[in-house]
Amino acid sequence: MNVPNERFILKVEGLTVSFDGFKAVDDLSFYVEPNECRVIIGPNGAGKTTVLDLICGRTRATSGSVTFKDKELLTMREDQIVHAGVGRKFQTPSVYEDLTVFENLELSYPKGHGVFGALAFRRDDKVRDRIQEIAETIFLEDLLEEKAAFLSHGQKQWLEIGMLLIQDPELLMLDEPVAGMSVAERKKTAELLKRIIEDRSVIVIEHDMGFVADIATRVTVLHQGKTLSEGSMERVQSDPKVIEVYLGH
Amino acid sequence: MSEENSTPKSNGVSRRAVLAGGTALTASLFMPKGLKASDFPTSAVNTTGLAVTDDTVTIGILHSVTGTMAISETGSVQAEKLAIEQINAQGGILGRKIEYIQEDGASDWPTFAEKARKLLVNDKVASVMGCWTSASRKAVLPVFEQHNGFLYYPTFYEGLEQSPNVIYTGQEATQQIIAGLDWVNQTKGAKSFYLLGSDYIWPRTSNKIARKHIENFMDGCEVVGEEYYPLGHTQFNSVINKIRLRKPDVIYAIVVGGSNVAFYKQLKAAGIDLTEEAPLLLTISVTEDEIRGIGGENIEGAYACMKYFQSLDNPNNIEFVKAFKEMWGDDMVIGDVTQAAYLGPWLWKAAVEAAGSFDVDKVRAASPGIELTTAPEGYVKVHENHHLWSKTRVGRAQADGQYEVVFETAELVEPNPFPEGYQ
Amino acid sequence: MKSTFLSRSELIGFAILALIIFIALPMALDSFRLNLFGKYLTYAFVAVGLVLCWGAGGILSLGQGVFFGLGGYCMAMFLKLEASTPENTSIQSTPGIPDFMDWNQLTELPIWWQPFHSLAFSLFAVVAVPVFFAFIIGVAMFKRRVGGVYFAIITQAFAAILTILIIGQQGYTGGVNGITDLRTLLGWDIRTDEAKEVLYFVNGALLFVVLFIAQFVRKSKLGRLLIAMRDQEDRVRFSGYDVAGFKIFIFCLGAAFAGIGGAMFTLQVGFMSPTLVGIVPSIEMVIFCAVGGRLSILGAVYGALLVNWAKTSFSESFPELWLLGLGGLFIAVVMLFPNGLAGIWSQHIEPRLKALFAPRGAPKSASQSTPAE
Amino acid sequence: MFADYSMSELGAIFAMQGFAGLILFSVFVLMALGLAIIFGQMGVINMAHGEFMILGAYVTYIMSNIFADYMPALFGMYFFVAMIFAFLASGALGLFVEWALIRHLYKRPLDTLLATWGLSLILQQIYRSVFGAREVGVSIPDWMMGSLPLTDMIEVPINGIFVMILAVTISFGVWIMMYRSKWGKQVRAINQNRVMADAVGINTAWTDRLTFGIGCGVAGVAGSAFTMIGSTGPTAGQLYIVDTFLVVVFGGAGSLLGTIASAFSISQAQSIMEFFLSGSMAKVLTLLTVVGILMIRPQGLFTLKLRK
Repeated sequence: MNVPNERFILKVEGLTVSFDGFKAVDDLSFYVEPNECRVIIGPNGAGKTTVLDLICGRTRATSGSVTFKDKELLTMREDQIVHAGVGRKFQTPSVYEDLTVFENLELSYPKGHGVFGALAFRRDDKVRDRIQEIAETIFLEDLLEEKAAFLSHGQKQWLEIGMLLIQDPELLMLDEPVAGMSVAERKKTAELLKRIIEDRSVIVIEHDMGFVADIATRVTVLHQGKTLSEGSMERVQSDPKVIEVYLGH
Repeated sequence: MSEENSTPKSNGVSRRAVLAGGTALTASLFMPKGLKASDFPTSAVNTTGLAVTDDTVTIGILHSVTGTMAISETGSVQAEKLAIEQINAQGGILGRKIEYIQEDGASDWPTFAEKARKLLVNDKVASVMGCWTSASRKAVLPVFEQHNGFLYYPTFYEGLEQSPNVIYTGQEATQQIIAGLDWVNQTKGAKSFYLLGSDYIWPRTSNKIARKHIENFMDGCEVVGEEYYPLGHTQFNSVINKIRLRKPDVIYAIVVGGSNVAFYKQLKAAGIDLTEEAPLLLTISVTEDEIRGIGGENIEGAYACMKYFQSLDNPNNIEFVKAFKEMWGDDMVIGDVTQAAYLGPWLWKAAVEAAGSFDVDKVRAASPGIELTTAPEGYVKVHENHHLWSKTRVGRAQADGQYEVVFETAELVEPNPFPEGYQ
Repeated sequence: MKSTFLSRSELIGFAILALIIFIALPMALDSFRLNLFGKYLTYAFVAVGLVLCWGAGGILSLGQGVFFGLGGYCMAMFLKLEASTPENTSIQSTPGIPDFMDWNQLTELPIWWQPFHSLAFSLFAVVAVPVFFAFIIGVAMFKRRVGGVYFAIITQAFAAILTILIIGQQGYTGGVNGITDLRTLLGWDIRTDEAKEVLYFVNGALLFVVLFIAQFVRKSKLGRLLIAMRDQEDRVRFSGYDVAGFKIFIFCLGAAFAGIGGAMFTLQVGFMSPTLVGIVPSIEMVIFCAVGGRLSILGAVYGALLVNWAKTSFSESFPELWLLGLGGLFIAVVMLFPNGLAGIWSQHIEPRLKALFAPRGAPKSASQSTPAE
Repeated sequence: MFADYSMSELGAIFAMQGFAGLILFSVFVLMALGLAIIFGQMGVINMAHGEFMILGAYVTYIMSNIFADYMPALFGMYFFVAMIFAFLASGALGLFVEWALIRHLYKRPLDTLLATWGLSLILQQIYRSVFGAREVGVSIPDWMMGSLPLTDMIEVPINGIFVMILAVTISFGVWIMMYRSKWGKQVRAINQNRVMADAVGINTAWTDRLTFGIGCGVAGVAGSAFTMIGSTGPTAGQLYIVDTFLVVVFGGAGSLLGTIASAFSISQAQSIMEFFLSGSMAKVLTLLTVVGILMIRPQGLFTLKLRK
């Protein structure tokens, strides 16, 4: 395994979490470089989503360390982690159904995040322009005044991605971004993702191997909370341990 | 107590009041019909715009029909309606039938104040029979004083109040408490007392008076414990253990409401048999009404100190109990407050007739000195301070839910709402 | 855009309410009934706060009576001190202190009563004390992510605790009787009919101030954040917001509204008692809000008026049926009309009205079909 | 305070006080079990829980009258029959309420809270109309009143022992049902994954209804038992709600053991404080302590850490 050095944007070291004795993530370490697209794959229950939860502060780790640009994330609140530059998209699309697309994006706009900031927040031209720009990126420019509840599943996924983009995070974590999409939507999404991962670091959980091969810089295979294999797509695919886990038994 | 104060005053007005009241309970056949309305023109008897017509006069009844206090206040409503019906059967007041407007205080003090305002301002009732808890009385008091209403308040209570707009037909605390304490001390030789109560003003003030009396006026007597539990508390095992620890001669209990039931049941279950009188239990909060909920077998042997028991053996009371049961059913029981509520309409009638007017100011002026020889509890008289002279009695609870009267004061006890030396 | 402070239909809604409160009711009602409606309107303060906390923020507090009571008690303490002049209380063993203290053998005014000699301090306390307690409860609960049913139960426990405390410490609080017999405000007799009328209008005006504040909050980004939090709390958190801070703020705001309502209650009714603090009134205040429509601040006002008016008139004619009616109302609102009166208005009445006026009027009615405020 | 007493007297009193704490514990367990089943399984807080208990108490009252009038010879045993009927009556009402109200509101737990509060008002009024506003006196067989002298000085109330045995029996029964019966397995399956449970053929709707019914039935039995120590009136149920909710919430949702542990700690705390302080202050301090701990540990005493 690589020796950590300062060129990594995210360092995960010895990360462990146990739920009543069951270790969902067990002494996991990996490192992400700037502008890298890391894909995490693994069978169900391998702990993939839990790893993202731990990094973004949704689940508290039992031990270990996660440093993002020299900041220890494990002791920070979720919102502080976001402000540090980490964005997270959930597996099921989570958007605010009672609000319009515009309002969804507006709430994610990185300004007025304090209580009084939110009270004083004004919808100026800068905000509008930025929302318009993001909406175009995520193919929703015609639906800005629609309530999010009326969007299709795929459109909700895009909207959530858009809500992350507007914050312009340095590290973006996506949990199965193309799951449950139609073929056409999936194609569009792949295109979208490729565009947005260009200038930032990304961690993606995905099952679609074609899609993974398309975007991944490196791949980490998780199994029972531990790293089973790590490296380029070709290397991982030819690793006998991986083949056994996926095809064996 | 002074002799001249406990005998009827002999001026004519009072005599007429006595006569009028005297027709209440004996068969109306023998009695002359009431006064004729035509002798008392409305314009003369009602100069302040009350709800008085040529043949009716409207009063208010203000009690809780719903909520936690409904349990206690039902009896008062029934007694007041009985009295009104009997007065009407005799021809009413100044020849006018009494009509009543009943309002529900809903066990909620702001509601009491609201309804009191409604009765006085909108309905212009000539008087109000009502309230039960001190809190409801305190809530309506400013309303009555502001709008010059006249309230007959039936409950035994903590005293420390004397309003020109209220006649207190129940006993104030010293009247009720002192005679009973002296009695257990003198007859039973009790020296040590454990004071217990629900946590609100009446039990606290009453226990304060009890403590002052025990410590300052009863030789060699002491209070060994004083304890309060929130209203509605249902677990008394801890206090029962404390009582065992202190071994008082007397448990002085002022527990009310649902807590009462829990307290006596648990006392019995803990092996403290009240009939053995070791310790003896003296209460001022359990009337026959409460025993129905507690169960006679659970409280048998306890002593209660108040002015009225259903079992009082006098002609007035026998008539009253009979009439009450005829109107409301054979399974009814009558407690102290119910009887006091029954006095309200009669005292008002006597005062109105003495004043010859429904005007509140005149009724108020006529009220002190009004006597009722027909009261179920015996003879009562209104004191200058708007409370009643009355006897205090001690009863011993029987398994059938009635009290056996074991003691009564020889004289009427003077009401003293602001007792010196007890504050 | 909808970000403007009042849309046209909202403006009409506010205007109608103002007409009802300031003109229709005073003209139609005698002084007694007007005072009653004034009392109902004090509950509307709580209901408006609940719309923000519960309807918008998803935080159901079953302890709003605590804040209503604290505000009311702060006001009552001032008025009681003013009523307890040495001349008025000369029959007491210690003249110059409130009567209930004298009955409980207190011989001097407790130190924490002293500042309530000052009206300015008392008015400050009416808002500050409820907010202070709300802040403590809010920080403790929301920072630890207690919400939903747990929060409801714990706030309910607070209502129980405060009630027992007030009743138990009667030497300092007046106990179960409450603080009664309040007479004047800076020498102005608040018991007269004229005073009650003036207080009614003051109350109405304050209610509008509160409504405007509520409207401002709802129309700000904070208002949208509350709705977002109610639906997807995690998403809000991962959009970089400290969710707890917003909940604390809105809970404190609700408490401040309730405190103002409590103070106006004390002024108009003339006393304050623990029966307004406990569990039952706290839950009833929630139903005012639910009947009016938990999403609509104007609906909450109508809800408070309607339920209380029904309570008064029902209990005048059929006292036994009142509980059945109130219970049925709870169930019906929850089961059939979760958005209350406002929901009925925006779903059934408003569209018909629009259909009625559509041929003549503007065709752009679709853009106005957001729920009535 | 204790200077004048011999060691044996003190020992006896402390033993009895310990016993008082155990009785309080049993009372809390009985109050809370039914609610805990419902809350644990469905996340529903049933505000009418107290009224279900009072229904059991009224059933006991009716049975005592029936036995006294028609079968006086068997009066000593009526209580057991009454408890069964109390379970059936409250349980049946529970089934009905689930069908009519609760099932429509599973997605809105706070609304359930309000709807069941409405239900509690209606039930109170019905009790008042049927049984009168006054409390009814339930006569208890003589053998259940009185106390059992363990030593010269230590006496324990028989009804206390009865309540304790009942609490143990019912807790055990509930444990058997939850962890040994098919229904229990289904309940736990639904609790963990409702959609999957549905998919594998568990009748989730019926299981929910049964759960609610059983929870209410247990409340009825508790109410029946409480006629021995408390009052039976239309509004008596309200006396219990705050304590009951706090026991359940403090114990942590979905944990039978938690409910029992929480009942134990709250009852012991209250009982000890009641002995040394005034009753009102003991109550306030107990409530404050519980709320304080809940603020530090909002998930309650016992909760399974689960992946969300």
